[in-house]
Amino acid sequence: MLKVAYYPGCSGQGTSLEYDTSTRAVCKALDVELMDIPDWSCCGSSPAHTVNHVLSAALSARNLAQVEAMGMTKAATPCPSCLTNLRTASHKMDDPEFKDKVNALLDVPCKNSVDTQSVLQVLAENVDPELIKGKVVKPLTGIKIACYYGCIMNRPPEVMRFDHHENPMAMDNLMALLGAEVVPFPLKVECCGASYGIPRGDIVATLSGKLLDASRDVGADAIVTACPLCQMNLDLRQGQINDALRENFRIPVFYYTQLLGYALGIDRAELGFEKLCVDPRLALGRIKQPQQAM
Amino acid sequence: MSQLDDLKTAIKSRLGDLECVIGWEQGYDPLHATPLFIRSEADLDRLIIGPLAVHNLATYLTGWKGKKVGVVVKGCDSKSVIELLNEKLINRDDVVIFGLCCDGVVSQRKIRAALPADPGFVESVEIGADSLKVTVAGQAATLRLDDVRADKCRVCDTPDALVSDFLIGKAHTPAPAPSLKCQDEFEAKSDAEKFAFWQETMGRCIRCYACRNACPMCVCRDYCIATSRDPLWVSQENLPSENMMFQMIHVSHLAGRCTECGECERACPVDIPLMLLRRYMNKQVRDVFQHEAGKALDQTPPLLTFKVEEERINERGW
Amino acid sequence: MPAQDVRELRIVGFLCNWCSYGGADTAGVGRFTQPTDLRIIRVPCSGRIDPLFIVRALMNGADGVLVSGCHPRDCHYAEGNFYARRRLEMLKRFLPITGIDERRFEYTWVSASEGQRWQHVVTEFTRRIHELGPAPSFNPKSDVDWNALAVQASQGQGCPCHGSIQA
Amino acid sequence: MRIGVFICHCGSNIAGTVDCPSVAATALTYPDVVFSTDTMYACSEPGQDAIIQAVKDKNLDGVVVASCTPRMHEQTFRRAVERAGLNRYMFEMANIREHVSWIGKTKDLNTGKAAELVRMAVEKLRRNRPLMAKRFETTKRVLVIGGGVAGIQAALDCADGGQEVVLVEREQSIGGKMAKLDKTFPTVDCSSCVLGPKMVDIAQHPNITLYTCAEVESVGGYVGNFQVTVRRKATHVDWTKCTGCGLCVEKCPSRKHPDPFNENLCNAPSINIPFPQAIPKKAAINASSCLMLTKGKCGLCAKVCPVKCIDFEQKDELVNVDVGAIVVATGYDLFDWHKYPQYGEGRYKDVITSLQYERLLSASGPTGGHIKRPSDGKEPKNVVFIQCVGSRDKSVNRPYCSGFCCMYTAKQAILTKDHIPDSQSYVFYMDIRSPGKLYDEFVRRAMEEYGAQYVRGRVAMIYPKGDKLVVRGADTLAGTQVEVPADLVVLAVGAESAKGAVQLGEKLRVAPDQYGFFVESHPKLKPVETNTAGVFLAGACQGPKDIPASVGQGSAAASKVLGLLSKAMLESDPAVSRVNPARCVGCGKCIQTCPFGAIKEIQDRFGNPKAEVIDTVCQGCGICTVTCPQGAIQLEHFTDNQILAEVNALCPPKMFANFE
Amino acid sequence: MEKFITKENLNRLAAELAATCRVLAPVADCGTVTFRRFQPGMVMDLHSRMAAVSPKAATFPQTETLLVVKREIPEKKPEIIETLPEGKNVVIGCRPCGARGKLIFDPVYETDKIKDPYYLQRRKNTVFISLACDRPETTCFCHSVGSGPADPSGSDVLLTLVGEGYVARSVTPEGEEIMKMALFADAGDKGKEADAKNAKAREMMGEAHDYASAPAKLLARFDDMDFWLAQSAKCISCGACTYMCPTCYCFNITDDDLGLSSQRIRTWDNCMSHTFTLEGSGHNPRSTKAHRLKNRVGHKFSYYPDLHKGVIACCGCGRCIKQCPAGVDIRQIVNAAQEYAE
Repeated sequence: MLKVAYYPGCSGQGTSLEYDTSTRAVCKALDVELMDIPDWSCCGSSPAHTVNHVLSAALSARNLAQVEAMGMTKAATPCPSCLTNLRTASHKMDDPEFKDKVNALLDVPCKNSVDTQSVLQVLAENVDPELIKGKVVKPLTGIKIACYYGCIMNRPPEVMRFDHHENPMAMDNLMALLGAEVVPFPLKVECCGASYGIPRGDIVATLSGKLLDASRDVGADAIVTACPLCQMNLDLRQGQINDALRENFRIPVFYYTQLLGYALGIDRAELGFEKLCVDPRLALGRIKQPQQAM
Repeated sequence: MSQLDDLKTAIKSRLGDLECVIGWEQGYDPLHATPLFIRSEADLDRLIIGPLAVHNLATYLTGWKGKKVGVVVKGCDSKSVIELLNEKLINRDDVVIFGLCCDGVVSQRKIRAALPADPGFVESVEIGADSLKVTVAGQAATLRLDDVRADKCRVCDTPDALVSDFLIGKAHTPAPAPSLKCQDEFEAKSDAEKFAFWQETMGRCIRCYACRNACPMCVCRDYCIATSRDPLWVSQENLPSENMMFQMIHVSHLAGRCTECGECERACPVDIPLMLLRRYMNKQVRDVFQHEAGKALDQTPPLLTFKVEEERINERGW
Repeated sequence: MPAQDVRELRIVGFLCNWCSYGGADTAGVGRFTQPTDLRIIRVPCSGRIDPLFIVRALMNGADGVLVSGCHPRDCHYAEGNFYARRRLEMLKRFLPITGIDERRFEYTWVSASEGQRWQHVVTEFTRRIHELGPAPSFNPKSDVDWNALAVQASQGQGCPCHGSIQA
Repeated sequence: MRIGVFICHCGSNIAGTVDCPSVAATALTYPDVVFSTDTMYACSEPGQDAIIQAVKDKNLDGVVVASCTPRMHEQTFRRAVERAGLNRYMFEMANIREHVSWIGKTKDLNTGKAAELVRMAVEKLRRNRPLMAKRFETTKRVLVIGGGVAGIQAALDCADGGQEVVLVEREQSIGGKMAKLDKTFPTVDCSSCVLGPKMVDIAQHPNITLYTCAEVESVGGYVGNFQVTVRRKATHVDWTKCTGCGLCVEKCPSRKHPDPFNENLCNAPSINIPFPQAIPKKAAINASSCLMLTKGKCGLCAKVCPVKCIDFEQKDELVNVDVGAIVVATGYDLFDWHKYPQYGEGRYKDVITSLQYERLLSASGPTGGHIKRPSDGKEPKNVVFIQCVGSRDKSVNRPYCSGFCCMYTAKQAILTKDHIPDSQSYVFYMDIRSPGKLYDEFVRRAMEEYGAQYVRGRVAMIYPKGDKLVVRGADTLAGTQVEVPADLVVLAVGAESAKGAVQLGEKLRVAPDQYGFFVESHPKLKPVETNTAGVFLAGACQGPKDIPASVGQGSAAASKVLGLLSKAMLESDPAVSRVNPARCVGCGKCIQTCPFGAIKEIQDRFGNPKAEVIDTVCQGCGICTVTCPQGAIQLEHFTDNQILAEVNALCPPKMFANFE
Repeated sequence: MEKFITKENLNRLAAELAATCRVLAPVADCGTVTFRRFQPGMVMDLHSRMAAVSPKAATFPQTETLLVVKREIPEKKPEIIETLPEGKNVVIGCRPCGARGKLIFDPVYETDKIKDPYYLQRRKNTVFISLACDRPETTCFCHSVGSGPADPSGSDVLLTLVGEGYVARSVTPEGEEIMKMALFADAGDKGKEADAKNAKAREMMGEAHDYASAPAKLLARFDDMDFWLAQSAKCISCGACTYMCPTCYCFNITDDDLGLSSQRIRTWDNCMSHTFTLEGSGHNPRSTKAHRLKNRVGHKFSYYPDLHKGVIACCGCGRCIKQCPAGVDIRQIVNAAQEYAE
């Protein structure tokens, strides 16, 4: 059984609770053991690195040191923002001078021996697709999905080292494996506006609106995402976007783990569909029920 | 039948087609062997093998080029034969190789250190399975073979001849030591210590070129640049710098070709530990080119070829 | 420049005619000031540089030796620097066993257009050699030095191979 | 020996920071130096005359000049000492300008250094010996590799100059990239109208033998005497009979393979004549798609051919040609733009290359000269041109400027407007590079008369929206992001070295640079020569070039060839390796490492193997000299003893020490 | 003169002499024993084994600078400086065979016509304090070449180990001079003990081989290349034998020309080397090791005795046998020639 240290991130405790619970559920179902990092703390996202690189890296490094204390070298997080910070910290600490500066701030020095990946990468690279296919009980046949990766999951490529930085396919492939019809989504790595949601709602409305528009253009029934912030901008703010753009989008925005869990037949309570703002029932209703139970 | 008998039978079977077969016989005293050039069955009676048969007879092969000869080789010696073949310095068809599965040979230097008196006073020697019983100046001493084994045998991973027409003896499963303590200790010294060591040691060198002429891979011999005037690389003056220069020439010309047979060090009449240099160079060759001379047929010495991208050479950043 | 505050040290350069010698010319044409310690020997190709030239220079008391050729793939003779790279790398890696500081020898690639880079290489290498200071002479300079070594040897110091019969 | 030393002031260039008279005085203490002086300009006529006079007056047999770099004036002074009656190799130079006076600030240090460099030169000269060139005859025939415009020009010029020419072209027809172009800048005249007559001249010239569908298999020999083997690939059509009537092309039922002449925009029949003006106008079968050759049935072409020239059994043929000189004109290929993920990596059909666009514009192209976009055949209204795709971009290892893209993009923008008057062109560019006669004016016309919108900035992404492609880029002049909805996106892909250039370079022993373009002998002074004597470069194989430059180089290479072959006998450079057979042990290591195949094994009179240098092939690199452990093979003029003398001059070994 | 000197005092003697002379003494040298210039602080190693190299360097150094040329002044006349060896040398602790080596040199370097000033100066200024051997090695054959383990010829003082010291006997006035030093004590009746020891050592050597027929027999084999090919088969043609040999006196003269300064040096040469007889034309009359070994053996046991009253140019120390990397045994070769059945 594959074991990875698990860094849930702060969103997973609140706004994206359903991402956390569904992630845990699908990993369990796919024999990936997520070992919670004891006493994990903020990774430094989002504001720290805009203030001070060393302090920001120190926040991440503290958590990496915790992983090292667990005796593990591989960690996973569902949140691309956390991932960016953790990986950037590691990347910068490859410079011994920088590492010394960071470690000077820590009680337990970080050896920088941990490779942090997104849970998506763990599933895409370490779980046999045939295994997933074999475990699908409710194929997603019938639903058209646009996969949206967000702008930081794969970029900058020299830090993230996962999938293609302009045209990632990990989620597309996964959803196709589950039986969904994946529509080519040209804006899959565009920015949703991210944390401008608070100070500049207009920017989010423009950027996320464009994403919703593009997904409608390609005929998607739903958007699937792997990022709490993207999900929030597209889902929670869809009403605001409609108001601002005089549009009438009603496109549900899932976490990929939710649909994965759905296909694997995981208890819906763990998947948290009820937490979505845009009602997903219509979209889910497009999924053809299996002809008959085997 | 013993290994020696098997060997004699094998040699007898081919002696007719060959100019001679090169083996060993007892030398000027019971502790020393010397090369034997077997031309008739009568000569065969003098043939010996065993821990005293130290000489790498591959050294003689280039001298017989163009004639058909046989040669008896230990595992280590066979590497020299392979390297000579790879460099097309000898012709495989002209050499009949009697390969031995070797149990290791002695170091005369270590025997000298272990005996109660100088081996010059040796009276008799009995070779046991794992010991040598030596009587010297009236005193008998039993030396464990393990204690007086040549350094190369301690790290030997090729006790059995790698190339042969006849392979004689029981195959070994080699268990080489990972490294030699003396090498490790020397390498660990500071630059200043190493420098002083070679200054002093090269002061002892008399530049007799025994190291060069004993080397199976030194095929220039009479035409070595150390003794020529055109080109004139080395002064005839017996200075440490000139002596060291010659050693650098030797190492440099052997880079990627040295089979680590240890003949240079064994031949040195003033006991200069030349293998410190050779082993170190070989280590670098292994590290950079993953190449070990004489380990396989059809290898090209690494300095006679190149790769456009060298995986193990870091371009020097400036 | 600190390198010029002290007396000149003996630095020998071996440069290929087509790239690095031209690069040094380019640096000259650009009036890129450099320390004066280096003396350049021009050879047709880095493939002509026998590592033993470098050894000879070091044995003769050179304080530093700098080799420069065309960048890999840019050799005027197509392959010369590929051979040179292997030969020079082996020499550089070998020097430590002799007790000669390998930092006294460096090799690099400079093209005919890289005048500024050449200035940088010369300046840095000269700085390095000045930090290392004059090279020790392989031949003991006086009887006193010689005798100190001999006494040491007679007491069995220095040689790891003869301390005991164990290897 | 009697050596004269001349220390040049070079005006104040040297004398400003070197005490030249003092260097000259010091030089007088050097062994064998019998005369030493300083001189204002050694390279000037009076300077050279003074050297010649000194050689005669002082009975000198060797000369050292300390002045500028030998890369500048070594040849000058060699000729001077030759005029004085000495062998040109009895001369050495000390570089006290570029390596001393121009880089060192302190006069006394400079003076000391200059004196040592002179001493080095003296010690080397003491070991020089006169070297004599060998003379040999040449084959009066030229091989031109590549039938693009540069190769065509070189072939015609050589043939007109009276030399026999063999022109080898890889494709079925000569014409190269230029044959695919619709119009040429800045005159907007028809490309094939300009090129066509020249192609016909090739076919008709009595001195030219043309092999198309052919490649150079191997090259042996040396300047004046190359032996070349050409592989003529099987066309399955007997060209001695084929009249080019085209009946077979019409009838061929297999039209499944993409048409390379049309840049894969459409498919071509399996037996084809690539374009109407093809030279030679002969049909050839594509073996990979021909039904007869792949499946064994069809043979329609053979049935309809009026002269019965179809031969399904035809095999490749090897032709041996002896030539005295070779012109390489293998041109360039287009950068593979799929390396840029932001342009969709081929997911969007309406993102095409500039050369594909040329075919769309061309009346002989797949759309008959009507611009129709590949996805749906619609006429585009908004056309976006993106420049520098694979040029000036380190991230894809193409840091160089391809040179001609700015111009053809302007031309294509103009032609777009001509074809579709209600269209709008947008050009994303980095800088406009138009340094040629009438070039910048031409770009201005595209902007001003034809209304092309030039946006200075890079394109970050292209994404589909509806049936349009949205091109998002930066407008760095406005400091903003722009998005342009496009019907068609044309990528101005840069030039890269032709496929197979590196392999051909190995056969010719011409070194490619790191991008695969062949390296000329000197970037300024020997632009069409290579370091292999007798091999010359023309056109874009040396680096990206537009048509006028390629034609110019074709002529330049031809003039070099004509100059070379006009001599009855050639002389070889005597500074080559030489084997001392007494020292050679015949180990063959030198043969193994020689990059030029210039060393062969021979047997001495006792049957011992020995190495022998082929003087005319040896290029004088000296790899062999380092390889030879006995020092038996020595590179003349750079022998071990000569270089060691320089080392010893700089670092005198410690002597007079007797330790026993 | 007969005296006694203790082991400690012999070391002291070396140290005291080192203040005014160049003292060469055998010292342990990383597992081997070589002659080194003795310095206070060193310990001589007289007994563990015979020194690997012979003491001939004292009178015939491996490198001798004959003259030095300097070129410094612009007037350009190079200054030529002859460099005759200066100072006194003392060799302590060599064996009688080693000290005897120079007796082979003498008739070569000092004849009526030619006198070699470098050699003669060193010869005159060098004192040999030898130590008699008490037990022969397997390679020793001094008794067969007209000498023995306590042969005083060639030595200035001969020491014989008795108890914790040495009986010292002067052989020459120079030796007697040194023995006047206070470190030497009265020998008492230890002389007899010394005689007995020396006699026993001689007895242990057994019967001497008779080389009387060697000169003629070797000459008889001169054109028999098959004989020499067989004898030289295992020889690797290095120079260990000649450089170790106390009697090999051949030299080479080279000019090291460095332009501004030059030196003319005389260095040991080695007749086993290809270059020994290599002619300027490239021709080599001794082109193979068989030719060269023939010359080495022939010279020592035939040509030299023919020229110099039958004296064999070998002192029987056995170094060439013991130090030969291939175990070539010169005794066997001479025997083979002597016993050769025509």
